[in-house]
Amino acid sequence: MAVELLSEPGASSAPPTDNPSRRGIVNFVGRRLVHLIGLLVGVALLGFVLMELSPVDPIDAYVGGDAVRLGEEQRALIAERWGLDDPTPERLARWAGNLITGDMGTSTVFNAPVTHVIGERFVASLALLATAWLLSGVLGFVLGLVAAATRGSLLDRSIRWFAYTLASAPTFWVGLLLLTLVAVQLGWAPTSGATPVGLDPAAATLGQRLHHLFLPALTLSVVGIAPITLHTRARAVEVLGSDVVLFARAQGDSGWSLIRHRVVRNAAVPALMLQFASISELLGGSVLAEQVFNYPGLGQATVRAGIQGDVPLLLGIALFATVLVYVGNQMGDIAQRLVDPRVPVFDGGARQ
Amino acid sequence: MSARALSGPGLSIREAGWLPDRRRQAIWTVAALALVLAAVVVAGTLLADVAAKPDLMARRQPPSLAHPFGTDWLGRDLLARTLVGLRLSLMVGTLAAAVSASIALVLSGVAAALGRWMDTAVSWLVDLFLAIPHLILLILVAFALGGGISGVVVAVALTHWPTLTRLLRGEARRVMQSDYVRLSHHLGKPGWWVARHHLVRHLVPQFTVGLILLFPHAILHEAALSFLGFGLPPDSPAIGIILSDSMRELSSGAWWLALLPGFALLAVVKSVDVLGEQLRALTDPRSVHE
Amino acid sequence: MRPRLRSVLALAVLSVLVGGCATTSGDSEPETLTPVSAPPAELRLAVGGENPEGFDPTLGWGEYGNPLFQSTLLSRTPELELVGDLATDWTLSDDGLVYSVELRDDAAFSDGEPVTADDVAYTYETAAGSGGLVDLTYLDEVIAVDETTVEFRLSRPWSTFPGRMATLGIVPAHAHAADYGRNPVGSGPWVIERWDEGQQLVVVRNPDYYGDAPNFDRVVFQFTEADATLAAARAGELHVASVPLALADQQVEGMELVAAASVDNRGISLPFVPVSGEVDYNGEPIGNDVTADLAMRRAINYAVDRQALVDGVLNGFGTPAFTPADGLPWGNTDAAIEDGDLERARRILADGGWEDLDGDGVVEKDGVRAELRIAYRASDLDRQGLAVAVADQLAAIGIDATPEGMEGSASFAVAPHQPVVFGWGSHDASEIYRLYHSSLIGTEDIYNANRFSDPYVDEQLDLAMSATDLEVAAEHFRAAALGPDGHGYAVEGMAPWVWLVNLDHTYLVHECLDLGPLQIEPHGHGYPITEGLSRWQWSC
Amino acid sequence: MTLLSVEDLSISFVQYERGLRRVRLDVVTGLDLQVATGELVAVVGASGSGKSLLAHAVLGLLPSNAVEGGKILYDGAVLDHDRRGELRGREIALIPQSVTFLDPVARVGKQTAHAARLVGHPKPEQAMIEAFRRRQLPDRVARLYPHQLSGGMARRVLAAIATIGRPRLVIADEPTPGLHEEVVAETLADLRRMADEGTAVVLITHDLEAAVDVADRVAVFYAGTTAEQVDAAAFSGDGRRLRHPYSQALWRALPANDFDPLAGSQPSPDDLPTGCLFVDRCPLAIDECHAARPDPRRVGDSLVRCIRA
Repeated sequence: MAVELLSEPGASSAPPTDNPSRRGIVNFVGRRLVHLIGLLVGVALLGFVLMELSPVDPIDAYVGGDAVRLGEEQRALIAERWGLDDPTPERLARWAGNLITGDMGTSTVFNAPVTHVIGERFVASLALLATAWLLSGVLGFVLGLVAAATRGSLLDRSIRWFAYTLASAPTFWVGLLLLTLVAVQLGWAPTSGATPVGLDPAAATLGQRLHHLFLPALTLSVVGIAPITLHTRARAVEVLGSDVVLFARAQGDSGWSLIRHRVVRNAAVPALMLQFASISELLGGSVLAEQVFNYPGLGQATVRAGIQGDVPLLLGIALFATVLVYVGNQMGDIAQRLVDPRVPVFDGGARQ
Repeated sequence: MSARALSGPGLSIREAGWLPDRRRQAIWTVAALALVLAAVVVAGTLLADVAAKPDLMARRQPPSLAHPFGTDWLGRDLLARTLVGLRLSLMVGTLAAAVSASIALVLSGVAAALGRWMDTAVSWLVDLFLAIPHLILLILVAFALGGGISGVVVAVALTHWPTLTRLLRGEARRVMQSDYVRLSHHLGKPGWWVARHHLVRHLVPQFTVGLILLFPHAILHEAALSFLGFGLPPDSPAIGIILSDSMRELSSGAWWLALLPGFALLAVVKSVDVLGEQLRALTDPRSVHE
Repeated sequence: MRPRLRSVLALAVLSVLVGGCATTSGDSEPETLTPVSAPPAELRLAVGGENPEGFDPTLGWGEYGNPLFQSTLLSRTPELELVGDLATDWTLSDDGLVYSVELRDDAAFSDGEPVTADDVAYTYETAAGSGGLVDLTYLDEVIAVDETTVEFRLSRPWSTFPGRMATLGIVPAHAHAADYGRNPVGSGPWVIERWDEGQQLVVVRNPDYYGDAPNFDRVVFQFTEADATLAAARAGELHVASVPLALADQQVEGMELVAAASVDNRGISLPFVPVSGEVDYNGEPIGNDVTADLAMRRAINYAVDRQALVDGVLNGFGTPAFTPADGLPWGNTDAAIEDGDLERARRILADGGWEDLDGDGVVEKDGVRAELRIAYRASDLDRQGLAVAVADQLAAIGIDATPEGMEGSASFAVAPHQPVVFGWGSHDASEIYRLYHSSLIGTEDIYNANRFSDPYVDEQLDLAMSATDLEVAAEHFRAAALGPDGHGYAVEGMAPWVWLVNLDHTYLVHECLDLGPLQIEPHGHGYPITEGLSRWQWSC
Repeated sequence: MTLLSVEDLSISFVQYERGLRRVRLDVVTGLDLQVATGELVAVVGASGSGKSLLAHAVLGLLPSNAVEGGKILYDGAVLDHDRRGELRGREIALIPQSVTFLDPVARVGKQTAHAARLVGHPKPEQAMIEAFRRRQLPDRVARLYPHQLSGGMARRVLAAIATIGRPRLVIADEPTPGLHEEVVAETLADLRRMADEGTAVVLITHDLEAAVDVADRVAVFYAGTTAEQVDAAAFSGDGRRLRHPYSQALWRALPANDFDPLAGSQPSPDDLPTGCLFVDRCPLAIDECHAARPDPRRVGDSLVRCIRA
């Protein structure tokens, strides 16, 4: 994804508003809320249209393999029970109406309210996403710095080659690799699920949860590492060649102290933006990681919903993901302002 | 002093000097990789029947001379199936990349040339498509089209045009606001003339770059869709399907079913990536001096 | 003030990394089961059977296998004989329309309420009316005559209705709310402890169950994919694990392989009528000129090598199938043939007028090229394997067949004009009626989708369904297979189907667990084995 | 006592031209400079005459593909690479050109304290506060970021950071461009004060006029060579006391004097003339000038590389 590297803006005269004016905050949040709602309406419409286009017969998707024994009255009863035969505009109106009141309808696959399914499944996914997000962020950033510090050396070239290879490796195949080697052959990690088999999930200890989280998170972090490593390296090399580092070296600074004091925070500015922007990519990747490791999160629910034609759940997940991605991007924007003092925090303008 | 100003510290030998043979090296890599990819496509076409031929006596055989990649659960030769799968991926990748790139070209051209309202509409559409995580949108679109090859191609195409559109639109707007374009407006040239003359010439290199960079993404997403079961029918030799079949064989120790096709896909995607990079370095006017 | 970002980030990372690696060494999984031990308090099964909608019999739960929480009017012995359970006795009126059933008076629901005729009436009416998966369309009304007597009035004679009485679990009329599926109340041998959707179900023994009490206090059902199940079995965490046929030859220490015979079969429907230009209610064209020819259908039946399919696709776990009811009382053993006979198949084709005129290896007749596209449900592994293998076998006698995977019921919808891989096999003999009776042609479901009709077969099936005695009914079902001068649904009859294989249901069972005699399992691999759960015992 | 003595310094860079042919760019050839403690020497010359390169050489900050010749003595001893590393920031300090040399994302107070920590100050925060106060910078400046500093403040902060370790040699690289009058005067006065307190100061500038007012001696650089080292006082009247024709041309080019600039430009480093580098533009050029590079010789009170001086 093309993220413009932050160039060195000219010195602005006014000192930043350390205690941002109330109007600034309201304006800042207000604009974003309006933009988010606009997006959600768009996503809802786009999603609904896509679902209507689908040739998959909802009744048979619901029934799955048991279609073998059903008479036609039964099929009519199922259709009526789930309201699958009503004309499209009526269903859109009903769905949108409920949506506003927060009711996303009932999932046909899990026979439970969509909000409940998403809520419960997201908790499991959150652990996976957060770990992978942190892992890829930290690992990517450190590798980027190391590559920049040793630019031109064999280490630098191998880190870059590693990052490029990861970027073109299919996530699910990396998952398969880990599953085959680490889980099945070496048996160091469990092959599936979020908690040990047969154990009451609530009773699973943190250790067991992390043990189950280890491989899926590692697989998912592969998605995020490459871009962050490469962008951080590029920015760090730029900083290392800048006047700032020249003057620092003139002051007698060198080696890791120089990197730690002058390069890290400067390189962190674009890295943070990228790290939050990678949430969207991670969410997508989690669908694959959860499928390979049978991890009962939102990703696996998306696949089951897609395969079994569970329209309300699919639309619910799409909307939920949109909110997540949007919040992620905005947090990236705010985090970047916090790290880079040259940018006023609440200038009200939506910095796209 | 005409030599490059050497005041900037931190210039290593490679970065300081401009290596003329880098161009030759790039041309060689492009030629070699194009040859490899062409070989895959040709092999994939020729081996279509071999890939489909089951041999119930020779099921799950490890890699051997007869079957370099071993055989799968129905005794079909895995190397043949992988090559046919790779050809399929390359075809789907090309088609999807081409479709999404042309959508991007049209939309960005329209956005730049036809005034502000159109521009905001296009940029809002881009934001809309980028708001949903890539793979979830892929599943939605694939579900809407009911799978199959056309479903996969359209799904991958429909989810890849936004990034390129944003890139091209930015470029188009920069061109439209540049002095010589504003000058030609003053000289009374109509909008479409400006678009044809200035815009196209600028967008084409970006377009080719974008098209090439879309390629690996398109292939990976086609494989992912097939892996999840939204893509092609399960007996068709798509890489995603071969790998999802391999998941079932893991505990039976048939490791080659998962690893070898995956490596092949990685190799193809990487070579497309490098091909794209080198082509970009050769064609993009700015970077040709790098 | 600017938050101290660096330290926060470092802290978060530290906690994750420490947490992550601290545990890889220590193994905090439940301890593995040593082979020689006292009977375990908890039985752990991985046999699938999770119904996403929960455990409500009126929505299809317990259709095959043990409904656990609910008990049924009748139940079947391992030899599939019907015996009383909640019901002590049942009689059928002479006109075959009214079943009257006597109930036992000592059965109670787990909430203490007694099981009465009203509950039974409520259950059957709800099941018939709900949009669930229970098919009771032939049931007119159910009347609770008194506390312990129920009368079922049918709209037409249906000799196999007792089969339904053995699968539909009885729910309490007073406690059947909307979320009943998630916390079922029943009079069965088990009570639900917890259900974590997509992960596991835990049940405990129902102390005041009227029947003989099971030998285990607690059973955990784990819902995992084939690989995870096998891995768990290898880790010694399971007592019974259903394994797909492809993985059934895995050796697992401490566990034995049990291959339960089943009537779970796979066959390919052959469109019976030539192309007529009309379309069915789905808009699918009707007829296929290749399979409309009797010689072609018979030749296909003789060309297919069923034992090779069992060995190749089912990993050896199965038996060749010639009718949809091999081994069942109402199945006809004379329908079997000597298959895999390419010479005979080629002779039948030649006699039928099929030859390879243009030398392209594919036979033609009257300008029709022997081309077939065998459809199968894409998500089913065995059907994919069978379609691919059969297509390859038919090539040997000059038929150009290619497998074609389709999503969900699309693969069934094309049955009027394309061969389709179907899976049947049920303890309910009415399935034969639905597969071969001409009255089912054109109905909006997939019974007799290949539009087979044979007056002789219709007559025999009508007699079977209206018979008041199960043995007489079986007599007629068998007769329908093979009749005089080429009539009947068997290969030597009109051969409307190419029945291929009966799948064995393979399980890995802990060597100390004795499952007792196993019944011939119906369609659906995995859960049916729980039918005898209450009889299982620990033999070490 | 001469603290720093640069003798016949040469710096060249290796580059790859067509194919694999390597080419040497002799950017600095025959550079001399002597600076004594308590003395302020101005280094004057056109841009690209090697001024900044000298500073980087002394600090050991040259890029990896630079090849160095000649000698640099410090305190009488040869200043090798390791020694430069040790002295950098402690005894030898650089005052950079502009605020862009300050880390944009860190507060200037912290950057100064960090500099103090590098030179081993026991209480870096305290050292920072004292350094700011010594340069009349209010305490609140410590909390500001570089982009919030005015031109004058930036200069004082840069000077504070550079001199936090009580360096014996300070090199100020083009401290004056882009500032208005009083700030320039204040900066130069600050350097003068440092010199008077015993620090050896090298002022690199292209502003001859400002240099002459504040420096004790002036070194004129031309195309990487020291044309002439002479007392600042020699730059007065009609410049007769200046020995090297280029110094005279520089002095005459000033608007206050005849204001007639010298024609032509400096020779390019990849094809330097064999003889005197100034030969193509020198009004007094004769045949020998083309023959060999003139060595520095003392004429009157100036050290000059010109056989015609």
